[in-house]
Formats: sequence, C-alpha cells, structure tokens
Amino acid sequence: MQNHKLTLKQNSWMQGLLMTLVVTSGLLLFALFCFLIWFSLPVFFTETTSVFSLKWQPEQGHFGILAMVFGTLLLAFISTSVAFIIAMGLNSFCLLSRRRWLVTLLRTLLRFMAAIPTVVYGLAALFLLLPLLRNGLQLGSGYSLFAAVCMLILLILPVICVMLDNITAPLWQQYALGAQALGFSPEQIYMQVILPHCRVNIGGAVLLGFNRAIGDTMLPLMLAGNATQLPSGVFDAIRSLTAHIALVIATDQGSEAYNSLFAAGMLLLMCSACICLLSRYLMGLQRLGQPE
Amino acid sequence: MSDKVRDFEDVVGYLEDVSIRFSDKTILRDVNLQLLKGQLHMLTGPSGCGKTTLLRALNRLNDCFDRHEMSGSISLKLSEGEVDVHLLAHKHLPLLRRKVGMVFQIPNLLPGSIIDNLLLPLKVVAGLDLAHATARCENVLVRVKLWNEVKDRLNNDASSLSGGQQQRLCLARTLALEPEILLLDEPTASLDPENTKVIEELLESLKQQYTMVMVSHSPAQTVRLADKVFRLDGQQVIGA
Amino acid sequence: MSDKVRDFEDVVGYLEDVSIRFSDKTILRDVNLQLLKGQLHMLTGPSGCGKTTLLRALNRLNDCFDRHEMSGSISLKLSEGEVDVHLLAHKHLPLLRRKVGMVFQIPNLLPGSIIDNLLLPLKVVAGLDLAHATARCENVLVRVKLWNEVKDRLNNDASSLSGGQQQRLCLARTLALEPEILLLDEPTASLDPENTKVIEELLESLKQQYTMVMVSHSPAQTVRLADKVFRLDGQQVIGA
Amino acid sequence: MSRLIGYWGRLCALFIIGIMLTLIGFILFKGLPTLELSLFFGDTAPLAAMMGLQPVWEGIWPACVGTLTVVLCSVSLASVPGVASGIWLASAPDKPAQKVFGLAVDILAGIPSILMGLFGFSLILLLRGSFFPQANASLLLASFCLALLILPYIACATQNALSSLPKQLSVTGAALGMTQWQVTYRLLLPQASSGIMSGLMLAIGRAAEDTAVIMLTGAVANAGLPGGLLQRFEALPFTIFYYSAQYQSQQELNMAFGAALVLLTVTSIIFTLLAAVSRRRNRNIFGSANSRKRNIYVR
Amino acid sequence: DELSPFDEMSGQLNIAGGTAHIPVMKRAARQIMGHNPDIRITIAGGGSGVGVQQVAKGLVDIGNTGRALKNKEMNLGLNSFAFAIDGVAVIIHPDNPVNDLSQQQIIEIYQGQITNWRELGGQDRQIHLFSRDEASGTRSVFSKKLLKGAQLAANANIVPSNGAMKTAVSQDSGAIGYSSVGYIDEMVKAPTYNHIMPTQEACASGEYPVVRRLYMNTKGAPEELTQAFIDYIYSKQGAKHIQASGYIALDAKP
Ligand SMILES: Nc1ncnc2c1ncn2[C@@H]1O[C@H](COP(=O)(O)OP(=O)(O)OP(=O)(O)O)[C@@H](O)[C@H]1O
Ligand SMILES: Nc1ncnc2c1ncn2[C@@H]1O[C@H](COP(=O)(O)OP(=O)(O)OP(=O)(O)O)[C@@H](O)[C@H]1O
Ligand SMILES: [Mg+2]
Ligand SMILES: [Mg+2]
Ligand SMILES: O=P([O-])([O-])[O-]
Repeated sequence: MQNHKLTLKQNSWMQGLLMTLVVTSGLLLFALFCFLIWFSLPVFFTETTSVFSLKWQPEQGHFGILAMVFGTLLLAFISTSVAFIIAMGLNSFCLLSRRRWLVTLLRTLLRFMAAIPTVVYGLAALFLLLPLLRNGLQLGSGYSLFAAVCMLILLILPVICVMLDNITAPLWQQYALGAQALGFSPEQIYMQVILPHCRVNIGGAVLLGFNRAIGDTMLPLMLAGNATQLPSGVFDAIRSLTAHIALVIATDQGSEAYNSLFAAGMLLLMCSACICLLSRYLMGLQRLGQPE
Repeated sequence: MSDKVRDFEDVVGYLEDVSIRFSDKTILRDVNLQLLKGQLHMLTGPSGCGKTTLLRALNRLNDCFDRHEMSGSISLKLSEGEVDVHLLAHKHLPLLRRKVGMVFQIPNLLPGSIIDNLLLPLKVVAGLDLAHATARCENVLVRVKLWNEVKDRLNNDASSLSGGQQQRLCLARTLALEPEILLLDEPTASLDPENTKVIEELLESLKQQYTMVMVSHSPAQTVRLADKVFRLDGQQVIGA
Repeated sequence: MSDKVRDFEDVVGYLEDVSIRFSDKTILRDVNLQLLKGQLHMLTGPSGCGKTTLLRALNRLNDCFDRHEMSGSISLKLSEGEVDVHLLAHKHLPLLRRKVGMVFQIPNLLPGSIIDNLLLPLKVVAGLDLAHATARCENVLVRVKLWNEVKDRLNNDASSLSGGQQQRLCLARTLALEPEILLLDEPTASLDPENTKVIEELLESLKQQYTMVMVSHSPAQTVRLADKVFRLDGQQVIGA
Repeated sequence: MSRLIGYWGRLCALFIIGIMLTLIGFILFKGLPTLELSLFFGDTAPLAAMMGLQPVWEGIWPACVGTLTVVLCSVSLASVPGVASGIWLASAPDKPAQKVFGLAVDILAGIPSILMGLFGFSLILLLRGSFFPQANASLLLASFCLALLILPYIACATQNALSSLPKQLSVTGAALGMTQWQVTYRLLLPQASSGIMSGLMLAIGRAAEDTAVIMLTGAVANAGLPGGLLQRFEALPFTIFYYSAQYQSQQELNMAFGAALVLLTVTSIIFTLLAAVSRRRNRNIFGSANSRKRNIYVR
Repeated sequence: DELSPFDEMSGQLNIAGGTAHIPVMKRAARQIMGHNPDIRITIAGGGSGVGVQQVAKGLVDIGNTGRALKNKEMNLGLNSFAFAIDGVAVIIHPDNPVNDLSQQQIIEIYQGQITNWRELGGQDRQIHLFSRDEASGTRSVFSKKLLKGAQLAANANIVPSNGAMKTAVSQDSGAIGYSSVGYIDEMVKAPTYNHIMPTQEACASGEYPVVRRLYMNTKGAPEELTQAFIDYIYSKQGAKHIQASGYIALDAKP
C-alpha cells in the first residue's frame, strides 16, 4: 500500500512535467502560427492583386506568382504519387519477402536514405542526372521539372516508407497467422486485410510525403531551373514557391517583389493547412462510415 | 511411403516419423498417424504437449514461426490428388491451407466487422461474388447458432463479441470456405453446455463431408464424438 | 444501500440494480447480487449473456470500452474499507483493479518474455524489488504447475506458449499481485483434466484468502467448486 | 491483382537498391579521393585548427563542427517536448484540447522549412526592433528554428506510434492495476519505442540536412569554427550547396564532394549509434533481445 | 605594415551581400584572421539586395552591393564605399564557336526571339538562357545597361549567384548567361560585345560600356573594426586582392 501511494505521487510529478512540456511546446507552436499569419496578412491589405497573375517580370512591374504555385503543385503531385506507388511496393516487399537479409538491407537502406541530406541528392543530380538529360538525351538544359521530381521522389520515399512500415508491420504480426490459416496468400493478406484496415494511416503517411515535397527548397532551387513560366512538359524548367522565397528574400525589403514572398509563404502555409484539414475530414468520414 | 498404408482406400492422410522442433526443443518425435476418410480423430493430451503443433503441421502453419524444424513426411489425399505436404513449395501453401481449414484455440479475428470476418475470406480466397458470399454467410451463422445473436449487428466490430461468440464466428468462417479436412482446436472450450451440444451435433453431421482432426480436453466430449482417439504424451502418440 | 445487507458481517460485496449497456444495447438489467467473504461464486449462463461484462463491472474495466453505460451501485469491502465502486474517481481505478484481480477468458499476454509477464506488474504495480519479485514469480509458477514446463525458457517470448500454458501464466500473474478479490473468467477452459484438477485444488485452497467470482461452463466443475451459483440469463441473475 | 504486388515489390526493391548504390557509389567515387587532411583543414595545421587557435580556410572542418553543434542543439531542444506532446496527444485523442493541439501539430509538421527560415529571419528583425537590439542571426536562432521545425514531426511520430498499438494492451495493463501513466510508460512506450525512434531519426536527419532554415538564420559561407551560441557559423549542407552551385575551381568542387561524403558519414554514424542505443534499451526493459522482432500472437 | 592596425583588435565582423565581392572579401579576411585570430570575419553571399537589407537592419556590419544604391535605399542612412570597377559580360561555353554578339542579338536572345545558335552562326543547338535572381546587382546592371529594359523571356533559368552562373554555363554547351567580368576565366568564354573584348582594362577605360562599381556599405559611420577593414581594402594589399579577384581597384573614396 505504502509503495502504491509512492508511485502515485511520482506519477503526478511526472505528469506535471509532461504537462509543462506540452504547454511550452503548445505555446511555442501557437506563437509561430500567429507570427506566420501576421506576416502574411499584409498581402490582403495592400493592393498587390497583381500577385495573383501569371506574369513575373520584376523589371516591368509584373509580380505574379501563379506560375510558381502551379509549378509547386505539379512538382509535389507528380513526385508524391510516384513515390507512393514505389513505397507500396517496397512496403509489401519488406513484409512479404522471405529473403529476410534482403529485407533487413532494404529497411536499413531506407532509414539511411532518410538521413541523406537534400543537398547531397542535389549534388549527385547536378553531376549525374543533368548531364544525362542535357548531353545524353538532348532534353534542353537539363534543369527541369523532371530532374527535380526524380530527386524529390528519392527524398520523400523514405518518409513514406518508414511510416508505412511502422503502420503495417504490427498489423502483419497480428493478423498474418490467422489469415494464412484461412488460405490467404501473403500478397492477399497485404492487399485485402492489412491495407484496407489502415487506409487512414496510409493517407497520413502520403500527406506527410506531399507536405515534404511541397516544402522542399533546395532540390527545386538547384535542379528545376527556376524559370517563371508555365511548363508545357516535364522537361521544362519551373520555379517552386519555396525556391521563389529563397531567391526573392534577397531583394530589398518593402519592394513589391519582396512582398510577393509573403504571399508565397501564405499560400504554402494554406496548402499545408488545407491538406491537413482534408486528411482530418477524410478520417472523420471513415470513422462515421464504420460504426464500431 | 510404406505400401501397406497405400492399400487402404479410405486413408486420406498419413504422417510418418514426423518430428517437430521449436528453437532446438523437440516438441514431437517420430509421430506416426493415419487419418481415415470421413472420421473425426480426437487428439488429447496434457496442456503443452504439442497438440496444436501437430494440427499446424498438417497445414504447414508451423512454417510461420521462426526457428521451426520439421522432419518426416505428411501426405494428404485432397481432391487434387495426393499431396506431399512436407514437400510443398511455398507458393502452393495458400491452396493447401484453404483445403485444410483450421479453427484456432484462441479465436483469431480479422480486423473489421463481424460480417467482414466472413465475407473477406469468401471474396478473396474463394473468389465468390457478394450475393453468393452473403448467402453463405447467413447459412453458416445459422448452423453455428450465432445468427440470432448477431443478425442485427453484423456491421459491429468483431472484437466486441464475447469469447464464445468469437469462437463460433471463427468456426463459421472456416466452414464457409468449405475445406476438405477440418482441424479443430478445442472449438467448444468456451461454450456453455447448450451451445456445445449444438456444435457437437453440427460436427457429427459434418462427418460425411469432412475428415476432421479435433483437439478436446473433455473426456465426455471425446466419448461422444470421436471415431478414433490419439493420445499425445511425451512427444509421442500413444494408442493410435 | 439497504440496511438489511449491511448487517451481515461477511458480505464483502453487493451489486444493486446494476444495469449495463453497450452502444445502446442492454446487456445486463437490474442485477442484484451479494458476494460473501471467502466464498467462490460461480457465474454460469449461455454464451454471450453477459458474464464477462458482469465481472468487468466489478473492477470497472468496462470503462475501457467505448459507448459503455452503467447504472446502479456496486460496493466492495476491501482492506481500505468499503468502496463505492460505481462512484470511484478515475484516479482511484488502478488501485481498485489491483485489489480486484482479474484473469481473462482469452489469455491477454503482455509483450515480451514469460518472466517479463510476471515481473513487470510486480515491479510496476506492486513496487517490489527484483529479488522479491523473482522469488514470488517462482512461487506462483509452481502453484499453477507451470514451473516445470517453463523453468528453462523463462526468457522466451510468452506468445510461444501453448494455449493452456498461456492461461495458467495469466492466472499466475494475477495471483502474484495478491489481490483481495479474484475474478476468474473460465480459467480452466483450455486445460486438460489433470491440469484442471490442479487449478481447482489451488482455487479451493485460495478460498480462505480470497473472495472469488468465477465463470465456468462446466456443470461438473460448478458442483465441485462453487459455494454459491448465479445463473445469468435474459440480462438477469436467476437464482442468486 | 494480388500477385502483381509481389512482382512490383521485388522490382521496386531492386530499383531502389540499384539507384541508391549508384548514387552512393558516385559520391564515394568522387569524394573518397578528396578525403585528406587538407579537405578538412586546408593548409592550416590540423591540431591548431581543431583547437580553434587558427582559422581554417578552404577546409570543411568548421562546417563539420557547425553542423554537429546545430543538430545537437536543435534535437536536444525539440526531442523531449516533442515526445511529451506526442504522449499527451495519444492519451486522449478525442478531447477538445487535444484535438486543437493535434490539428496545430499536424499543420505545423507540414510547414515548409523555408517558411521557418522566414520566421527566424523576421523574428530577429522583430527582436531587434523591440526589446533585444543585440539579437542577430546566430547558431542559437538557427537551432531554435530547426527545433521548431522538427518538434511537430516528433510529436506526430510519437502519437502515431502510440495510437497504432492494439487496444488490448492497455486494457490488460489496466486490469493489472496499472495507472494510466504506468500503462503508457511501462507498456505502450516500450512497444512504441521503435516507432518513436524512427520518427526521431527522421527528425534528426531533417535537422542535419536542412539548408533552407539555416541559410536564413545564421549559416554563412565563411566563418571559421562556431564562436559561440550567438555567432554565425558554417554548416556542411550549406557548404555543399554553396560549392556545388558555384565552385570556381576543381578544388572547390572536390570540396563539395568531400563535404557530401563527410555529411553522409556523420549522419550514418549518428543513426547507427541511435539504432544501437534503442536496441540496448529494448533489451533492458524486456529480458530477451529478440522478443519483439517476431511477435506473432499465437491464437 | 598594412595589417598592423588590426593588432590590438578583436571581435566579429559580419559581411554579406553581392556575390561578385566574395573573392575579394575572402582574400582580405584570410589575411586579417591569419594575422590576428581574435578577429572573426564571417562572409555570406545572397546578392546585392541582401547586402542593403541586412546592413540597413544592422544585421551585418558591411553590406556589399554590385550596383549604386537606389534612391529609396539612400534614405536608410547608409554610407557607400566604392572600391572597384567591374564589368558585366555575356558568357558562353568555351566550345561554342560563336565569337561575337551584338547588343541587338543579345536583346533578342534574352527576349526569346532567337532560340537557336544556328541563327548566330553557331551549331544547330538550342539556346539555353540563364539569368540571375531579382536581388542581383549584376542583373540590374545587365538589364539596365545592356538589355535596355527589354523584357526577359519567361523560360530563362535563374541562378542565385555569379559563381553559380559560371558553373552552370561552363557545363552546358548551349548555354548563354552573364556574369561579373572578374569571374571570367578559362571555364567559360566571353564573346566580344559589338566587337569589344570585355576585359577589365576595357571596362576601366570606358571602352566597354556595361560597367558598374562594387560598393561596401555601412550603416552610419563605420565602427573601429569595420573602418580598419575598409581601410585595408583601400590599401596596397587590398588593391592586390582586388586585382587578383579580377577587378580594377579604385583608390579614392568617392
Ligand atoms: N513458436 C514456438 N516457439 C517455441 N516453442 C513453442 C512454439 N509454439 C509452441 N511451443 C511450445 O511447444 C509446446 C507445445 O505447444 P502446443 O501449442 O502444441 O501445445 P498444446 O498441446 O496445444 O497445449 P494446450 O492444450 O495448452 O493448447 C509447448 O511447450 C509450447 O511452449
Ligand atoms: N465492447 C462491447 N461493445 C458492444 N457489445 C459488447 C461489448 N462487449 C460485449 N458486448 C456484447 O455483450 C454481450 C455479453 O458479452 P460478454 O462478453 O459479457 O458475454 P459472456 O457471457 O462472457 O459470453 P461468453 O461465455 O461467450 O464469454 C455479448 O452479446 C457481446 O457481444
Ligand atoms: Mg493448443
Ligand atoms: Mg465471456
Ligand atoms: O553581385 P550580385 O549582386 O550580382 O550577386
């Protein structure tokens, strides 16, 4: 009994600590949030409606960033969907393959990939992929949507894969035996039992990857060419919003070019907020459709 | 395969010198058994003696565990012909396990609702369309006497069922797949006498259709149901 | 609390008008029971009638499930004095559950090795040091007659135990915590007759120490063990 | 359909392993020959450079130290509050407070790093303009911004890892008389530790590689060894970016490859250490080391 | 000698801004820090815009620009110190046979009207346009003095620094870009502009028209260390560094 009281006391102490930490981080995040919104607000109150146009020609007084918005979305959508399809394959391989050493190798490789810095991908692409596109395949200067997408896929693949693995591995352990006894093949267990059961979590993993793809700065900056045009094909150069911010933050404060930066920032923030809300909404739908 | 065994027309399975080891511990040593067509074979023995392991050997489910070794030979006569279970390649195992259905000692639910638990294997493994599958679901639920208890909550989570209900659901699920050999691991352990009786009658009626291997701890049940009794003890089958 | 009940010195628990609903489905309605000190109360009834639910009401474990409602009052006399279980604040529940130990129908192992399953609760909940905890582990394992089967593989994964072994392990785990009231949900369901006898003898010997509420489907076992039999049916207790 | 996923999985695995071997091989091929003392220290005497007695030019030593420092600072700032927030979020996901906080964390986990850089930059301007005129872009600011960047990341990973555990586990814990805290700490956390660890690793990787944040908050092309928390610093990713985009000579390009190789090595060492530590931890809590690897519940 | 003023000093000097200046600043910093390790000089690029912005906010001590301050920037209380003359010239890949480009040709190229090197007497190869970011002093000079305000084609690739421009062009045989004359070496080739070779001498003499000065800017009067640094840049050794970086030193303060 004495002991129990003791542990209880210790618990409340620990819980206090926990709550302090949570409140601190909550306040910090809240401050960050307000800050970002506060800095993006001027976009609404200055008459820079020209920000929402396709033309970016600072010397001529056109400061439209829609081309960048389009470029960003294109970049993120293509790379996330390809990465997701590959990630599914890798995930199934990790669970199903009987060459366990290969699986261990792959898992290690994926976790290692998560640690590979973006700039290293950028560097490798500058001297491997771009020359190939430029000289080998004669596809323009090489700086293109395609190059950035290729490297972005490698960048977000480990993020999606590791998340998928964390989600599906325990489920596999829980259900594999029983389902196999019913005559399911391992592939069927993966496709029909595991995947449908964790659709929501998979959605979360994909959204995380999407966020990462939308938010990456260095790869588009180094590889996508930063041209302010609407691309007509994957081998055209584009500029992403993030690269735009990195390039434009250097301009003098207060200029219209500089203000477009906050519009870009706000759009990015809205993007990640919308994605998040969308995913929550989807989750809610699923929960409703599936009475307990 | 010894010739004297082959002669019997109604032998559908024989195990010869089957030894099973888990992590270097011998669980079963040189087990020899014959399974006869349309009979219910009862496995008994003290807890932890290897009954479940023996059942799992028949559909190669032991392969799912690490550090498992098996020697000896197991043959089953299925509609496909005679199958050397111990030699089967990995890709044929799903079919084997479908033909040799197993009901676990501890109910093993699939994720999802009650009806999902029945429909999913029917759709995926048996390849039935929804209408046929649904009809079959109702049929088996009635047969295990679960229909009345769950008919108005088929879409509820299966894990909210009581222990005995879960056990009957798992039995129903295996029956729905219409295997050729049934492995039953204490299917009535957590059922009350009344339900036990229902299940026993069901099993009795299934004898024409299936060859069954069943584990039970109840001597009374053994007497009531068994055509043949194997007693496992000390890693061996006594009195086959 | 009605006065006539309070008079009995040896009443350690009473349930009054207990009704329990899961997702708007009534499972138990107006159950009235008294638990007597040092007696074994046997709960019987058809599968799915609410026996497990009633046991879980006694240690408020139903609270762990979604969409659960309970009305009525439950009081237990514990060493701390009389406790109004239905009114207990959330923070007191761990203590209640320690005092009212429960063994599940489906063995609920903790992750990790066999010995972890015993040591972890002893260390965390009872706050014992390693030496004391280990001694107690061996003691309880011997009492449930599992010691010989597991003594050379205590560090193996607990999930590699057979069904019956898992059940005895869970019983041992609860006994090791030395509760005051024991809730046993079919503790011998997957045990062979011999082991069942051992456990029954153990329970018999525990009667002096604990008040027990047990679920069993075996009429024979009920006759052998029960001091008092409650039959649950149609959401009510018949013949208290 | 189901069969296809098997082939597809094998294809992807081979593809990825092939690609990564090519990439890493390329970096090794280009970077290994440059791995000499002069890569790190230029023409400064190594010992003097390490002690910080003499400034290093044309060497990546200051950038190595800078990166290690900034990663260490940001991870130690973010990991504990991050994990704590994750635990709290998982403890009662349906309460309003948790819902709001969870939403904020989710949104912020997806925030582009360049925005975080922008935040840091604006923060300094704000601080200078108000009550702390001495504030300047510095190592501390960069670490703080990085910490903010990875905190939601860690919180999300922790919450996911905890909430994806089977419910049976916490019911068992409760039935044994454990408090909610004990259930979380002694049962759930050890089970979720590998998930949390991998989240932490992703976060560390993110902090180590991030260029956009530090570019705006204190990383510069030339600074020498970090002079203190309140001074500007060099960092490997920035160095790589800088030299790969604007090398003026073969030697500078080699430095970029050398730095890339070093950065790869550093991050993989951190990872290996972390993995080893987490394996040790598992063994301590549960007697056997392999208990968790294959935890098929025999049913 | 010229380094002796730094003997007794210590502290940090932050420099940021124009990327054309970086070679000069690095050489000077290296000498000074080698002489007195107590002094810590940090150098960041970013472009001329960053230089103005950060020095005006007091984030750095010296902000470099590759162009004169704009009117709006004059009001920020900045002191400008011009220390070198530099030209801005078109650069192409060394293997490109085109040797001369007229102003009109360059304008049409950058407007996207000429898209193939064949039209300029080169090989049949697409022209890959490279330009600088909006904050660049080099870009503003190029755009004002050479393009005469013509509109830049939208498909031009943008690179963030002089160095990046040079490396990008040096790798792509179809590329055309522009950079500070100081950056031109054997990695890239500068075709003659209206038949004038863009050398620093031509820039200094006024023969080559697209020129600018390189400035250091401080907020208000420079402090001790900053002043010493500026003095050092104006010294003989400083002139040597400027020369070595490919620029023509200016010796008098404006
Ligand atoms: N995967 C495994 N790894 C190691 N040992 C195992 C494994 N599975 C079972 N065992 C051991 O093999 C022995 C036989 O187990 P089995 O499950 O076959 O027993 P059983 O006869 O079914 O007992 P019960 O009646 O209790 O269910 C037990 O001692 C068990 O601990
Ligand atoms: N969490 C829950 N949500 C909804 N319904 C539940 C829940 N738990 C139990 N039930 C339902 O309540 C009824 C009683 O369940 P309980 O587990 O108490 O039965 P039982 O008497 O223990 O049966 P058995 O002998 O089969 O174990 C069952 O019909 C069950 O489906
Ligand atoms: Mg068994
Ligand atoms: Mg029950
Ligand atoms: O010198 P820049 O301003 O063009 O970088």
